[in-house]
Amino acid sequence: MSKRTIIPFGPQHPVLPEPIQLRLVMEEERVVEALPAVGYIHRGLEKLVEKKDYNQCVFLAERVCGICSFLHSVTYCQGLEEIMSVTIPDRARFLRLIWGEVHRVHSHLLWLGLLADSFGFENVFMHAWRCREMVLDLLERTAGHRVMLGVSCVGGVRRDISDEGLADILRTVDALQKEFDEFVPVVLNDYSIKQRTVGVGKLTKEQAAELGAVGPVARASGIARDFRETGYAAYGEVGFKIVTETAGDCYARMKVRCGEMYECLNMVRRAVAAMPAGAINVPVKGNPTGEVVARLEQPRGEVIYYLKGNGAKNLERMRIRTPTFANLAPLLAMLPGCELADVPVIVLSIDPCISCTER
Amino acid sequence: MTLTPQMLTVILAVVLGPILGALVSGLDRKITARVQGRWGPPIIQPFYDVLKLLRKEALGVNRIQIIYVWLHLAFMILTVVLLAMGQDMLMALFAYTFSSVALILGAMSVRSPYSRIGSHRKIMQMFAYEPVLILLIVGVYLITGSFQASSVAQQPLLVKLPLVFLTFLMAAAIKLEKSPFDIATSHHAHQELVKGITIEYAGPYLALIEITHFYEIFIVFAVVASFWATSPAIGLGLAAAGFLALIVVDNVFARLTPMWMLRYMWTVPLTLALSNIIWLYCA
Amino acid sequence: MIKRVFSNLFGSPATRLYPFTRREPFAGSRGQLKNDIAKCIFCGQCQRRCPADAIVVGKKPDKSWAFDRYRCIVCGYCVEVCPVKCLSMDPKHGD
Amino acid sequence: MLNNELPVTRDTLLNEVAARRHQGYRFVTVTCVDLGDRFDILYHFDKDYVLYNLRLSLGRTENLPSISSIFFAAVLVENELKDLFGIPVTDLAIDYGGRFLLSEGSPVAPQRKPDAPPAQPAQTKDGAVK
Repeated sequence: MSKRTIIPFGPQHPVLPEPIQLRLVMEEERVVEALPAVGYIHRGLEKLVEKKDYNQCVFLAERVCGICSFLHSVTYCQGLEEIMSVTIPDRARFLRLIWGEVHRVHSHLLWLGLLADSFGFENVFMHAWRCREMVLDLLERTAGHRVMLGVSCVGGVRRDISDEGLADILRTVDALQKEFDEFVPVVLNDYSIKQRTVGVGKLTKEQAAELGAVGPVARASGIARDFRETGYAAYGEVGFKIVTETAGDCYARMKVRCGEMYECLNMVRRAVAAMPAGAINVPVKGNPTGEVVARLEQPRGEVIYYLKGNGAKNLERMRIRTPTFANLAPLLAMLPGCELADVPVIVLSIDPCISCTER
Repeated sequence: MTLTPQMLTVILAVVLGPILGALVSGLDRKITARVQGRWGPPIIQPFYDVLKLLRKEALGVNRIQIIYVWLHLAFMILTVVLLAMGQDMLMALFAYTFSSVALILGAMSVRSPYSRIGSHRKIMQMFAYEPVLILLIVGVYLITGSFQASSVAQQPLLVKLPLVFLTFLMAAAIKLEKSPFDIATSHHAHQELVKGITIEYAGPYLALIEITHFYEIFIVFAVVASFWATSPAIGLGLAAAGFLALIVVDNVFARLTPMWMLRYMWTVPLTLALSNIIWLYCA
Repeated sequence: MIKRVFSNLFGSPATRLYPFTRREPFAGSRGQLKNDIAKCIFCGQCQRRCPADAIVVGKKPDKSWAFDRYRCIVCGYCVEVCPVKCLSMDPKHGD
Repeated sequence: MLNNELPVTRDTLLNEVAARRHQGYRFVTVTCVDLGDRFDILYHFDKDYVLYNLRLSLGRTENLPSISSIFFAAVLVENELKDLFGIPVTDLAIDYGGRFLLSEGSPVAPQRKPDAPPAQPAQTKDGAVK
């Protein structure tokens, strides 16, 4: 009965929005070993910084990922601001926080929909994406685009949100809160969802620490680590609560993300209330010299930009370590021993973003 | 040769069966879409799908696979014919089972892991629903004293077989690949097995599987309706109610695992159906 | 979930029958780039700043301004740097 | 120059990495910067939101010892270095053999700057394909 088969999970698979291949070594329907094969969408973005000037690269950074786009560009800008010793205006910091947190809600809703799709619960999928549509519309109204906000620049943000826009944000946040209040408890208490997620894809706290898990994956395993705690942008003023769980299974990861969505809404509310007036960006002169590691917390976890400038208008080196890259190793620890039916759920529970992983 | 009413029924069933099945399938997609807050495709979308598949290039992995897909269809039609003629239900069940077996063998004849795991799961599905079908036939026999399909028209079966009816609906959820039992293949892209058991079929051969599935839908709802065969109106109402119930269940459940399905089907529904039969037997 | 199923079934769908019914674009949305060519001074600033090399400006003698919509990433950087503000973002998407 | 930076050599690298592990650091990532004549390999570790960096200066043809025996999670990024910079990394826990991010027919070591003296093609090829 121990005949081993290798199932190529991907690169094209209905559950994967992006191409990655997992070679699953199976015994009957049980996974014995998994090995990822990436490289299907390696775009060489890191190389492109040598060709474009550092202001154009804000847009390049934004296009690293199609979901947490804004947060990529913010990380990049924060890094350059550090090298060039630029202090950005308060209003810009608050605007970055608001857009960033709204972005996080959209990313988590997208993820919740995809997870539901992975266990064939289409109705949850559709509803999560319907809520997400409210968020995307809000982003388009305030920033001009649904996903590629294009509002970051070195030295602040490009676009201001008017008072009307802020009121619009509050209205949308309230509407979302209403949806979540109805929808999230239903999802978290559903019998069939619990059947598919509780105890599936366990990652212990030790494993998570050892393998360098980040973001909700680490927090669901009981590691209270969230880079927003360091108070970059306006997080110091607005304050937030880390959402953690201890079970370390897919259900815990779902719970962490659902909790974070509520927390995002609260932060946006507080940020809108405390919004300072003033300029939204400061002019930045000269070219960057020096090196820096910029970090911030994306929906999927901590992202790292290493930037090195040598006084030219093009950066010498940009290196991006996306959260999914860090979560791949934990994923490989979760898979062995699970059933084939659980593979899509486990893979999605880390919220994989392959195109940012490969850049 | 004159056309007897019985032959007319058979011809009507064979010709109209898949058309009705396709319409039900289209309606299913439409209502499912509305339940999910979408517009959904037109109701005749299944016809477009099959016609498009039929026009595509005929490609098969091997000959055996193609023979089995024809057998799959042929035995499904035989089932319809047997039931329409009011023949032996056990015989019909046998033909019906063989149709499924043909699909499994066809899927097993190719070296695709998805296809194979899909077939394994299909076998588990058969294990899960076959006892229910047999109990249904036994129930009918206990009431009417006959294995002939024509005997169901004597009296409303639902009165005496309420629990078996419920169980049959659960079996129907498996047959129609509805959540939580949509484990072997499914209409949309399947997240575990891609297309599962039918993954290695394309073009006209896939169309044949679709057409067989239309027959299957027709059979399932004809059986549901036959629980009140004395009045066509009530029978149709029953089928419609069962249909809506299946859609609702499909939309409030996630897909569960094959082992869960076996555990479930062999406990709750089987107990229900068996107690119904025992009650009939003793009464 | 059952509640949601029935409220969906008896409510109207959240989706649109897209090519036939369209949502009006929001004001301020970045749909597509427009150039008021009469005001353009062909300075080439937009060409130099464009991150996607989507704009080609012909210099002095044969003054021309060409724009490849399929290269454009609608970031709006050119609109920002245009010295005479002849470039603008139309909220409507192109077809 | 980064904060908390410690220069290491190929010989002291593994000891230093092991020391970070003992101190409870988490492996973050490895960054490679091609300086033209040498590579700067930066190992980033994190504890309580503070980064600790090891900087290894590597000659263009030297081997890089893998730290995947100490931090398994490093194996992916070390394979990436091998692919993109053509650095021969030794003792990898999982060796993709230069096919991690790149595939057959891809450019060889695309992030590597052209070697200073008019190429030692054997070396480049060696490092990348291996």
